[in-house]
Amino acid sequence: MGAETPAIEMRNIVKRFPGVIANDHVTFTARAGEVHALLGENGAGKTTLMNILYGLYHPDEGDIYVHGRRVTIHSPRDAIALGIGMVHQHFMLVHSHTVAENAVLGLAGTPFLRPAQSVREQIVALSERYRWHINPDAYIWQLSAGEQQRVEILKALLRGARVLILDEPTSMLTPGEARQLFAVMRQMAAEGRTVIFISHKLEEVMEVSDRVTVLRRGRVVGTVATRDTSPHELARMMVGREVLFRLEKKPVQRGEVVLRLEGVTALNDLNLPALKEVSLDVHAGEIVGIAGVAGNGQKELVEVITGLRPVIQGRIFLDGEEITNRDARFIGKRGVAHVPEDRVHMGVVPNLSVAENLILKYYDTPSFARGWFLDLQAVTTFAQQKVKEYQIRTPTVHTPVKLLSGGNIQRLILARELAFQPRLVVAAHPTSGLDVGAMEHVRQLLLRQREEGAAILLVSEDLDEVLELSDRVAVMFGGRIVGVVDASEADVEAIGAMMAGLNTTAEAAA
Amino acid sequence: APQQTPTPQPTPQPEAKEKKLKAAFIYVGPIGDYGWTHAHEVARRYLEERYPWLETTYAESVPEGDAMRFIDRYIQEENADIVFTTSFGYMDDTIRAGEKYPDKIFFHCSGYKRRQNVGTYFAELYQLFYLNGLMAGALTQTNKVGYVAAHPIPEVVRHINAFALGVREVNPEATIDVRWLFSWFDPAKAREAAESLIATGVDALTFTEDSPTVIEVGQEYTEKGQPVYTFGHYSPMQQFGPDSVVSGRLVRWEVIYEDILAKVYAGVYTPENLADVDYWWMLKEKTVELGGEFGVPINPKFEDALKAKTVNDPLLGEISVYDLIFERLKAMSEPTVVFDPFTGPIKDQNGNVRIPEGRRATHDELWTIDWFVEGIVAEIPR
Amino acid sequence: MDWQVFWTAVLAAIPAGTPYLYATLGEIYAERSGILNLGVEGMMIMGAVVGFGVTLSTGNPWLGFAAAALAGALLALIHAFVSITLRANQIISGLALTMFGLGLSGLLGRRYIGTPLPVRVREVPIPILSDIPLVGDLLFNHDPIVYLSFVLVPVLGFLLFHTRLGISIRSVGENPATADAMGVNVFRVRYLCTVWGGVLAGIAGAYLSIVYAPAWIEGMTAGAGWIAIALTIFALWSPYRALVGAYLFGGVKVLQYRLQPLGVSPNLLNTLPFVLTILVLLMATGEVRRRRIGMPAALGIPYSREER
Amino acid sequence: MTLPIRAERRLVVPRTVALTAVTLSVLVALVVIGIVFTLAGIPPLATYARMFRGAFGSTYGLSETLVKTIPLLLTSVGLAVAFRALVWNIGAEGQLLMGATAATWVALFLLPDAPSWVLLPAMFLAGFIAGALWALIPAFLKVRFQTNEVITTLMTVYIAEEFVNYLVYGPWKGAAEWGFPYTDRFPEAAQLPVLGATRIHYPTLLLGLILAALMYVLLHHTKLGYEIRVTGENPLAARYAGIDARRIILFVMLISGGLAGLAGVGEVAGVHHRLRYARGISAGYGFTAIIVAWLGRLHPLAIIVASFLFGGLLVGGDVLQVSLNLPVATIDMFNGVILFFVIAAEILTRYKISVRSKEA
Ligand SMILES: Nc1ncnc2c1ncn2[C@@H]1O[C@H](COP(=O)(O)OP(=O)(O)OP(=O)(O)O)[C@@H](O)[C@H]1O
Ligand SMILES: Nc1ncnc2c1ncn2[C@@H]1O[C@H](COP(=O)(O)OP(=O)(O)OP(=O)(O)O)[C@@H](O)[C@H]1O
Ligand SMILES: [Mg+2]
Ligand SMILES: [Mg+2]
Repeated sequence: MGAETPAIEMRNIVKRFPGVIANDHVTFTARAGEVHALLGENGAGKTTLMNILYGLYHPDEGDIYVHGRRVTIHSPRDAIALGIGMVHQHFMLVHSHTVAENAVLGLAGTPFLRPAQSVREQIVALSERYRWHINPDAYIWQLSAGEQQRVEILKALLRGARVLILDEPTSMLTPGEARQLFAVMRQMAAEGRTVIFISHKLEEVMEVSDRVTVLRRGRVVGTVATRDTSPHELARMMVGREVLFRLEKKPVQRGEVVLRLEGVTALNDLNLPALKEVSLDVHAGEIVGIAGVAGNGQKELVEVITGLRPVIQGRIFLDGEEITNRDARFIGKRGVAHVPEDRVHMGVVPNLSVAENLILKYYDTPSFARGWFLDLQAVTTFAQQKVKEYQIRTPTVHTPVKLLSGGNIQRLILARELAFQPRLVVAAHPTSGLDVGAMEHVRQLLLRQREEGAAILLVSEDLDEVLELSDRVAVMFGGRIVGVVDASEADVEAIGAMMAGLNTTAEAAA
Repeated sequence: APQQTPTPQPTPQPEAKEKKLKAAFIYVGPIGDYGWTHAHEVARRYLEERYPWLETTYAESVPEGDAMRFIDRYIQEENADIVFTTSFGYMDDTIRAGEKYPDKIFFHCSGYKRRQNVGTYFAELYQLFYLNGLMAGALTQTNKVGYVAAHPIPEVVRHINAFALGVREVNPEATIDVRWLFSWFDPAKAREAAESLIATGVDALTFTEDSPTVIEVGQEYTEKGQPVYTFGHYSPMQQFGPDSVVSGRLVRWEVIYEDILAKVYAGVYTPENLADVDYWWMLKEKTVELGGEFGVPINPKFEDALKAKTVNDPLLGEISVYDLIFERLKAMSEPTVVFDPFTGPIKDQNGNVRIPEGRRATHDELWTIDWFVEGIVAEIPR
Repeated sequence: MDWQVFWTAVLAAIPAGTPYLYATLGEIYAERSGILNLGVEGMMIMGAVVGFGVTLSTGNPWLGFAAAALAGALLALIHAFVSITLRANQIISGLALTMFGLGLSGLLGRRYIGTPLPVRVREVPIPILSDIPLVGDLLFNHDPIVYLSFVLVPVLGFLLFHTRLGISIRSVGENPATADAMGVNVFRVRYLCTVWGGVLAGIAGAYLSIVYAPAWIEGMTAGAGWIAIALTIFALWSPYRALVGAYLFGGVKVLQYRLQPLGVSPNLLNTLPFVLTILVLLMATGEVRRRRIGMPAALGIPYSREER
Repeated sequence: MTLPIRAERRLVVPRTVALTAVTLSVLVALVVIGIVFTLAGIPPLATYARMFRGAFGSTYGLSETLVKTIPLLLTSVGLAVAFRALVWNIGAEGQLLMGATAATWVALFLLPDAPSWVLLPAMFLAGFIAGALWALIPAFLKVRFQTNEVITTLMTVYIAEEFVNYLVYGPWKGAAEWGFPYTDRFPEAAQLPVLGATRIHYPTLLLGLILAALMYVLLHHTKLGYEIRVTGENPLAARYAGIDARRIILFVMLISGGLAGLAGVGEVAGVHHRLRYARGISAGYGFTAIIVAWLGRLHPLAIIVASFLFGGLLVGGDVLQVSLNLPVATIDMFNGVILFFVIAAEILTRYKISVRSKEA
């Protein structure tokens, strides 16, 4: 008992989703006063495990103990009562409410009338303690991502969280902001709380955690003390074999300019400037990687090029032809392939068949259409050929796409996008959530396109991937391209600094 | 002109035969509407009791465009021998049904088209409207009288005119204002229309609408200390406004139905001889009755006021309105009708004489009347 | 139109708008929690028939109102079950509710047609206050149900914007996943609001049959429920603005007969509320405005924890 | 407390399961209504039997069922196209009325003396255009201002009703109609031929069947249909594929409005032969069609069957009215209950229900 009793103990947790076992007999222990990292590749089941602890999901099997007592957590309400707080990867904030209103949402013990008033002081006090500046009356939609995250942590603290789960808290932060967060995490651990920190970034884990539990494909690989391990060992545990194999990247002659952006400015969904006078060239036969912390304009960049977002200033050219503010169809027709970031929600129509999804971009081309009609025979033939070529695992070409696994959906999208020799491939996070095999396949496909003379714009959060695949790397920060460097001579430190908005010197290579 | 009613012969009282007669009634409103349809339904139920050889059935709330469908169903599926269609809007469909089923008998209420197997019938109320007008004219203190009207059709125009003639006979100062509902049955609208009339100063109200709403409104205002005099329509409505209802119009459709059915059963009416059968029955035939309740021609609460008010009648001399009402009632109820409200000279709203001195309006004139008499300050929508 | 006519129209607009007000307040609560209930018409008409029937048999209109509220709540419960628990399409479920209510009320009300109520709900002038010129008639000379609505509007407004429950309700309508993660029972809040919407719709219907008509007439709501749904948008989901909207629409209704002598077509005048609603909808839509004005972001979207 | 029942999400619903579910749900609905009937003192089985016989048991009943099928079929097939694109056109009732109005205008005022072969097609054309234009108003508002079409289409129903009422009470009131709210009768040439002694205006029925087939082809065999389905299933993917959702919205509203307009033409030219006040022209076909479309699972061919069955239900409703003297509204209750069970069943088919063995 006493100090020995872990704050959290999860035993033999099993959670199944249609077609996947997200957690397969996972056992996980976290102590009071430690920062415990939960490490794993995309889709390893980290979030699922924590959602179970937080009562959002119900485990199919397994037991949970909190401070040694067996508990059943039906809902977040139960979790909160047990002193468990969670900051989700996607913030759980009501945008139309103020900070204070968000803070009191579901908070027990606040007065029924004017509850927001009652927490304003506490918010101010906590902000001071962790050196944040948060106005309790600000609306969430007015706050930056970093500030929103603080509101999330604040919410958990207000609920008296002794155990705080942070799901990939740094993905939206600049390195500087991340460092501040780590300080706060350490401070909280020192206060005797348990901080569970989900990440797949090894350096962060090494920097901030006391112990690490590694998950792979729904199973626990092991739990180790941070000081007894190395990034290399963690990586091996994560992926299941030695990593850092080098891809076969043939040298390719850089061709003419395919994509040219001239001073492009665009707004984000909140009508705030998200791209500011971005200029960039991508040549035939080269891969230009975009590095940057999420939310610095990458998404908008991809969307203006593919015709999904209006440009309010500046011009975009494809093979010398202006495509500024042309629609997605026009641009697609001119040979721009787009591997979207949100593949299930944008890349496919889940209820339509594999065949129907494979022609999403070409249904109106002479290959598949006769006048107003679709040539269903041609569609089927095409689909069968692609399924074979790209090894898409599906029962038939008439199976709804929603039955395919994530990796197969990505294969389908690539099969479609690369089908008709694109001039330009815009690939957003093409390997996220994929297992190693699929990841390799995707990378090879991109390299093959490069060899065939396509221009490729690769957006990825994974800096290693960017460095490995790209010929040149452009770094985005605050809606601008703050530097373009040659990948072969890239200095990771310098790129990191640019991503944080600290250094903007490497402009020359553009 | 159509033959005026086969009254002379007494209603035959046939003996029960083997075969039953099956009569179907098609109603335009719900049977509980408290007005038109309700009144027909009361008669139907009475007859069902009255004649052992009679079997009846009905369909309520039949849209006017759908009559044919229901007639078809009654004839083909329910084996009806005679169909009564009780709304003006069913007229064309009834005639067409007559052509389609030449060996069946049809009677259409309130229309004017007939054929050898389609007769027409109507219980006319204008005499009572006139009598109610006399009362309203005598009682109004604001000299503003209102009428909540359903549809701008000749029947309603005739009733408004008769009411206005009564009002102006005892109170030449008074004006009559009208609000059109464009609906036979819509209590909420009736309330709003009544209140809008009261807002302009009206303190005596009558109506053509199938609910007691106008009376409810009158009663409410009266209770609040602002007396509003109202008149029941078609059904006994005094209970809805004991302090407001002065009198009203009651109808006994069973009088007509009894006569028709007995004659059909006795073989007097056949599918060949109805082309001239048109019932146009009023006080004389005891088809209609004055009062807000059967047997109470005038609410006793208002007797004194009506007795107190006197007018000078060219024939009867100085006479209380109360007595005048009963004189007129008697004159209109006698076997030979000696008085008719639509007796000239009658001027229209523009002061033109439409019915010259001494002449009574003819049946056809009344059937098609499309102008307002003097004293009415509203327009007939065109 | 002279002053007197105008003023009585203003006064008449209040009772005429009261059923709209109740139904709209209810729908505002349902929609604020993210549940679009197109069954208002059905709940109202059931309130009307049940309220009438109970008043008739007990002689007590307040029992009638209570029963009407219950009837509305029960109908709303069906919608809640289908759209919250089964997560079915709310548009279709609401339509089904309206049809069901219209049909069942017709069946239940068969024997009430044409029956007068033994009691009346009358104005209760508030002593002294009701004698104040103009204001007295406007505010202090109404029936109890109208007074109750005067109280309900600020109470429901305050409840929605300044209380724990209100914050929960609005959160559930904006972002149920967040509310859920914060320990708010999304299902309970949605059930509560939907059923509360039914309660108010039931009362709205009963007001028509017990106070306004007072009579049972088949289909007597005649589209009032749909107007309430329009008014909910007109009011931009605010109880305070619902008051303005309801009386405005009530006013249009009573004006119909006051303008008739001027030769204004009543039919064309009748379209006014609907045209007005579309215009307001136009003004209310638009992404930026949405954030500030309050169309619940999750309106009509079923919530499920584990589904993606 | 947890029930020992396990519900597992299904990813595909086999067609047989779907069909069984719809059938079962209609049966359960009948049981529920039967209970209501029993409580109301009406014998349910005998009533159903009479309704069934009334609707399908005689030539007359069948013919009336077909008369009702016509407007339901036309309207619901159009709605299915809109719903497939996730455009919630709730305003078919109004579009139907506008179609009827336009046809009346052609028949009485534009071409009153034209021969039948000119007049009838002209009426159908005008009806289609009027219904489509009327639907395009909310469609335009949705495209241009992102207004919620559920509300706007609904509002246009009421506006259309009042407009029709305005016409028949006002400027179009028939000269020979004694002030009653309907127009004059159409000339003979403007009246659709009927089948024998029935009221089946077969040209409209044929039109409905042809259009249902056409809509099937449209949805499943054409580019446009593909675009409609992509837009409806995943608007984001449609945007990604460069499908102009605005064009799709306008198109499906045009089609659904136009088809409802055709139904309106059928009603005035085939049944009424004049324009009447709104509720006299359509007793809610536009709303019933929503259920029919849903019951037919938005599949044009299944909708043919669904509208025939619903036509039968409406005619069975006549039996309630004529033989049992039940209020007409009772049929609305049928509609409502059936719809509830159909949507509930649809949800339940997404789960595989099994009894869970006791937990260890
Ligand atoms: N609600 C859900 N429905 C169906 N499948 C799900 C659901 N949530 C997660 N999964 C699946 O469960 C698996 C584990 O997902 P989880 O989100 O736990 O991964 P993760 O380790 O957090 O990954 P990431 O690093 O990408 O966040 C994945 O295959 C995912 O697709
Ligand atoms: N409900 C289902 N019915 C039929 N097949 C299914 C169902 N769910 C999944 N599958 C199939 O089962 C296989 C395994 O799915 P899963 O998502 O686990 O794949 P995976 O191993 O993660 O693959 P990938 O590496 O491509 O992501 C897939 O081929 C998928 O198509
Ligand atoms: Mg995760
Ligand atoms: Mg996978």
